[in-house]
Amino acid sequence: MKYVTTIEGKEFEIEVVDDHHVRVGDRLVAVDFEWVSGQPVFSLILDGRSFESYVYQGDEDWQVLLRGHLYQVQVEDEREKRLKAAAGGGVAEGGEFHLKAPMPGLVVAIPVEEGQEVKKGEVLVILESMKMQNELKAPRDGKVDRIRVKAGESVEQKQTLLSVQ
Amino acid sequence: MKYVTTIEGKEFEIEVVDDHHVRVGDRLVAVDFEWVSGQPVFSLILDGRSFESYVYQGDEDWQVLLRGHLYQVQVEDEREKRLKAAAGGGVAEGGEFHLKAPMPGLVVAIPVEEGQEVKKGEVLVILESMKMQNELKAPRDGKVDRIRVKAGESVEQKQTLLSVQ
Amino acid sequence: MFKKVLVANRGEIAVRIIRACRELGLETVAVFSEADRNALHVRYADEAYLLGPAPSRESYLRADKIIDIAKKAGADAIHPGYGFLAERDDFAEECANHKIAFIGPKPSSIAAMGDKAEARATVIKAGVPVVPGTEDVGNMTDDDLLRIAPKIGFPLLIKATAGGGGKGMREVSSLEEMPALLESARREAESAFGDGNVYLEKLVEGARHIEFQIIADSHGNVIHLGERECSIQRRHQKLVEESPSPFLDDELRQKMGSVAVKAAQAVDYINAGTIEFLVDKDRNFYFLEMNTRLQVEHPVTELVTGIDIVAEQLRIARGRQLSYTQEQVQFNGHAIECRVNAEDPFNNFIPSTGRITHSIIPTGPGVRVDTGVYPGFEITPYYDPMIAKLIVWGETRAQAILRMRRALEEYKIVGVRTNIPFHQTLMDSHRFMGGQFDTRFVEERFSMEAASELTDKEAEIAAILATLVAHKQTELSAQIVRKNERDASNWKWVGRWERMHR
Amino acid sequence: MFKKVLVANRGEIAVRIIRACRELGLETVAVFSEADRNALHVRYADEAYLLGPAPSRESYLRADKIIDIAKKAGADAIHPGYGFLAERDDFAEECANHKIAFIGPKPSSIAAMGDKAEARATVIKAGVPVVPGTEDVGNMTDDDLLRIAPKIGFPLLIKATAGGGGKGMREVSSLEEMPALLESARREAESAFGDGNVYLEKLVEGARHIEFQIIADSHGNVIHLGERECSIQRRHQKLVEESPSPFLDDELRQKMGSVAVKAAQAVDYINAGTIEFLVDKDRNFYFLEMNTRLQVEHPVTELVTGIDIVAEQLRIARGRQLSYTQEQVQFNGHAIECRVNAEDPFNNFIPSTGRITHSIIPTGPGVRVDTGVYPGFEITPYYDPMIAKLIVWGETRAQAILRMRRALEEYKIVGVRTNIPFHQTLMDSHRFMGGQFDTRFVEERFSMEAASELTDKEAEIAAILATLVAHKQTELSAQIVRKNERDASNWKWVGRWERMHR
Repeated sequence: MKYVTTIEGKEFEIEVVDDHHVRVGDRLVAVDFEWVSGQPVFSLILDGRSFESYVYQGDEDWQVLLRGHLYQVQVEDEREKRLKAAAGGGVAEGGEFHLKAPMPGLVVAIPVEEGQEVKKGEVLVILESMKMQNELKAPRDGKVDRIRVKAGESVEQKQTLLSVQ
Repeated sequence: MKYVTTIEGKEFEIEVVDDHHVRVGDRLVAVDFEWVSGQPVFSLILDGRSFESYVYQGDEDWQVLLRGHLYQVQVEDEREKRLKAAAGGGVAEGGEFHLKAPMPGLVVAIPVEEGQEVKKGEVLVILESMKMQNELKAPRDGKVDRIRVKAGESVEQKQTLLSVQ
Repeated sequence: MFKKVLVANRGEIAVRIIRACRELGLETVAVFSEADRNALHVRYADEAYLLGPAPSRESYLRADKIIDIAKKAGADAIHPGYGFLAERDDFAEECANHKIAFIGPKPSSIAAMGDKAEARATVIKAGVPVVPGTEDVGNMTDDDLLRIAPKIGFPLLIKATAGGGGKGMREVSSLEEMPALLESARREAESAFGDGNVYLEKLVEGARHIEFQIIADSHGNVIHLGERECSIQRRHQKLVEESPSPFLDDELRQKMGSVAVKAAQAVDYINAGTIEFLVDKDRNFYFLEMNTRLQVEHPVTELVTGIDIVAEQLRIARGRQLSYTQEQVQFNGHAIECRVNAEDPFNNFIPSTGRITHSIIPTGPGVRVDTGVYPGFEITPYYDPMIAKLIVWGETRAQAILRMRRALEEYKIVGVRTNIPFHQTLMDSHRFMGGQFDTRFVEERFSMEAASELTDKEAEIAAILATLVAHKQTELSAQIVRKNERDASNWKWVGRWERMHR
Repeated sequence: MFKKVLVANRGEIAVRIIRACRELGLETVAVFSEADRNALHVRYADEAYLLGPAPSRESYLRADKIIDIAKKAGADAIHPGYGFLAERDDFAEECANHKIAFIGPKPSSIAAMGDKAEARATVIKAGVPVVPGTEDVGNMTDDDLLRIAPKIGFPLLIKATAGGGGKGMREVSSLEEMPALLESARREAESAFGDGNVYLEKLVEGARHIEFQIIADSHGNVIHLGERECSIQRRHQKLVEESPSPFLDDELRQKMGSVAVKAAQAVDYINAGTIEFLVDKDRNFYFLEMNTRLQVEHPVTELVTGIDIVAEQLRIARGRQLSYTQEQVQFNGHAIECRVNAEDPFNNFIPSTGRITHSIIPTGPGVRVDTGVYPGFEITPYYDPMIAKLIVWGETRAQAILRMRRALEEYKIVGVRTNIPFHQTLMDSHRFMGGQFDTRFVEERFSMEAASELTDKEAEIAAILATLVAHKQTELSAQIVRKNERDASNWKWVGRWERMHR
């Protein structure tokens, strides 16, 4: 199976040849890949070099934590990639973004209003948890659509706090 | 539910009153009992005292490892106990005992013969594993019934080596 | 001479204290909230009693219940740890009223140092230099503070008078933003300490946070155990501490040490305490505050001096003399502590909660881990996000850093995100290695992204890893659908995958 | 000056060596058998290469393959650890032939000490006292040995000339039983070392096993790092080691230390090694053998001297001078090591295999754990049953024992049975506490049962525990049958129960 794997704009063509070989570009590489203790921890021996990594599945990508560095990685098989290219790409960019509480806590403040334009990185909600106040920021530019909570409210983990269009 | 629980001949009458109380004899005791991490490790707070223990289920009894001491414990509910008493008791004593390999290994020697009378503690089989020779002993007096392996043979874990009547 | 110690705390510090008691042959009593029934401190203590629901106010801050439990259990001493009731003079007083030994200083010393404004006034009298700020005032209103602020000058700090651990602290760069910051500081202080009082202090720029550990017995002996460098902070929370400080020389160490002893003596101090200083880039030092309790970062001092500070606390509280004179205190090698927090360093350090499903703790020579968590334990949002302290010792600072790197790489915690990658990035940073940092370093001149700069080699490894996992997932999803046709070579993987996705 | 070290071993000692290399900035290469793909040493090394199938003969004993891998990976040094190829002079020689630094002594020193008969002859010449036995002979037949045995006198010991770790050792109390014991000793020696040669030695009764750690550089410096008391043994396998020995005083220590140095010098020794002595009840001491390699129990010496022996081995092999003179070696406090074996102390110490499903490692001040296992790792029957070493330090022996007790109680390993309860019983035994033991103590005067004597209180707790578990099981089995009617208060238990019984 052939994949196109992307890290911060850099593309790798990777073919999984068999259980012990991958082809990166036109280079054949010996791999010995193990899943440790049924956890999202993986051990990879690649041409003799030993690596260990956490690999988490995100909504649209994979997060690879390797030697203290976190990589956001998109993996598409060739067919997917072709389909997407035909559709014109950029589809994922649009649509609404729902800000969800990353943990249970108390909403301390909501420094934005419905209809307000916000920039990427702007604080949307201040949430108190573990005795610390945490600023939840906008992941991209947009307009605040609907605010679903009020300051002073307790919220559950993953509860939607507001939406950005 | 009432139980009769026996440790080395000593009997305890224990009634599980509710989730947080047991009655030992006629003494009501507060218990807070937790199963740790889904493992056979248990935390018990009993009238404020905190204990931690491994509890393993054996074939006919429970093994409780508490502060470095191992207790073989029989737990019978009252009904079972009465039935057994009616049947005359001692039933479990008879029957055949099957000596099973406690680990994979190599049979080094079998110092007994079929038909031979053996005493409790007598060596029945010498098994090599982890580079050590391990003596497997008779758990009670009896007569060697059938020997199923030969010296020099490799055996799997739990494979029956011989039987004692 | 007490025989049974109630530990009025939770987490790693409760475990630390229980261990010290056990090693001295003292019996231990744990207290716990409903969220902590399965916590290690409950499992390791000889006795354990429920305090109440998870929130601190209903459990670990319930002084009345804790004293009741001590009496019921026959505990004749209480160790408060840090945080919660550790710096509440009324609690120490109440212990005394019930003839329970409080393992810490006298109530009067706690009160004198606990009110940060009073503390400043006291040490000024003893000739100890302090940072300019609001002096001689306890309960100032917002109006008072807004009036005084321009006289101190901006930038300045709002600090909780009952403070500690950076809680209720805010940095103010102008008068305009000050009212909002006063409000949030008071709210946080109220929630953390039950006291919303605050005061102001000039912000010393380019400052290092360096503190001295002191111990004092009831026979008038006071000594210091050297300094801890604590400038690696984020939002006024310490993240890394080390001893000795790469910034001090012997002369300054001796000078600051004797000032620290003087500050402790000014409040008639007994037991273990810490004098915090700010040191500016010209090596002027200012008294910041005294923490009248055991400090989170006490292990770095233990590793370089060989002195067990908690055991010493227990001995002092039993009326013994200090086991060491100032001359007997020898400093050997270098120690570093990394605080492991359940928070995501790649996502604005947001706290992470959940059940720890797997963990591998680094071990071996020169490595110590103090923790209260284990696989199967649930990290709840009710308490501090610090779940472990990783402390290493090396003959030199360079060796300690190398050892810390290997220990961080070995440390695996699955189920919550942790700040271990932050520590890894820090230990690789040239400025940290060179000792070139101040208290603003992490926030202003450090970045996870900058350090994550893609090396082509590593990016390729990451790409291959993600591809292999994604490929395996596709294969396995297909196999799970047609369960009966499992490829023998994949059965192990399928099983694991299914377990993971249950 | 080498830069990349291949570690020709597995388990905790491979991990220990990899850590030392990493802390010195050296690259590491692991080798592994098919059973060890997921072992920690493979995960922690920079590089890792498969050797072959699980049995040692096809993997860790394959000197040829290991040298090939070293060359392929560009490793310019090999550390052999202990066991496997550590005391094979032909392997050390082969490394030299390939210009690979062997981290250990010269082949000639290994050969001289490796053949136990030759070793005896050599040290006798240097004036070192030895236990009476078969002298000056290498390849004796059974007939020879049976002829000589009565001259030495019974009881005596059969020992493997290539020996170590008690393998191939048998105690003989009469001539009649000797032929059978010779056969089994030769078989075990052949299987462990690939060499079935044996020799005889008089059995010193009431003896203690006390050994001295020595280190020597290539510049002619030889020093000793004090003794280790290793008399707590079972079937000639050490179980507990400590330093210092409660049996030695300074005078005897100095005397034995200088004899140890002399014995090392007699074979022109370089690198770390251990001189084992028997000490009889009248404090006469006899050279037993020299282990020309790193010893399992080296950490107790590290904790009392502060010297990192593995780092020192690496420095010596790089041609450096020793970091310490004899005068600079200071002994501080007391250290004890318990070997944690996967074996059942309640069932004749039979090895236990299986997957470790859960583990909590004791941590905190003064505790070190060296291990190669973790939750999820499978203990196979192919290798030594030792899965971890728990080492503690205390200011005094009494404090070290108290700390060991708390660490043993904290240590949880689920999935295999371990001998931790043996160590707990030992640490509680009055004879051990009093230092009253010899090498026969465990087998002749110690019993798990005697120590398990029922205290009424504990038996009652055990009874309640078993009853609660049994009760829960009955309740849950019923609930699992009618899955849809689960009582909400029990759902958590049911889930766990089901997971456990999958």
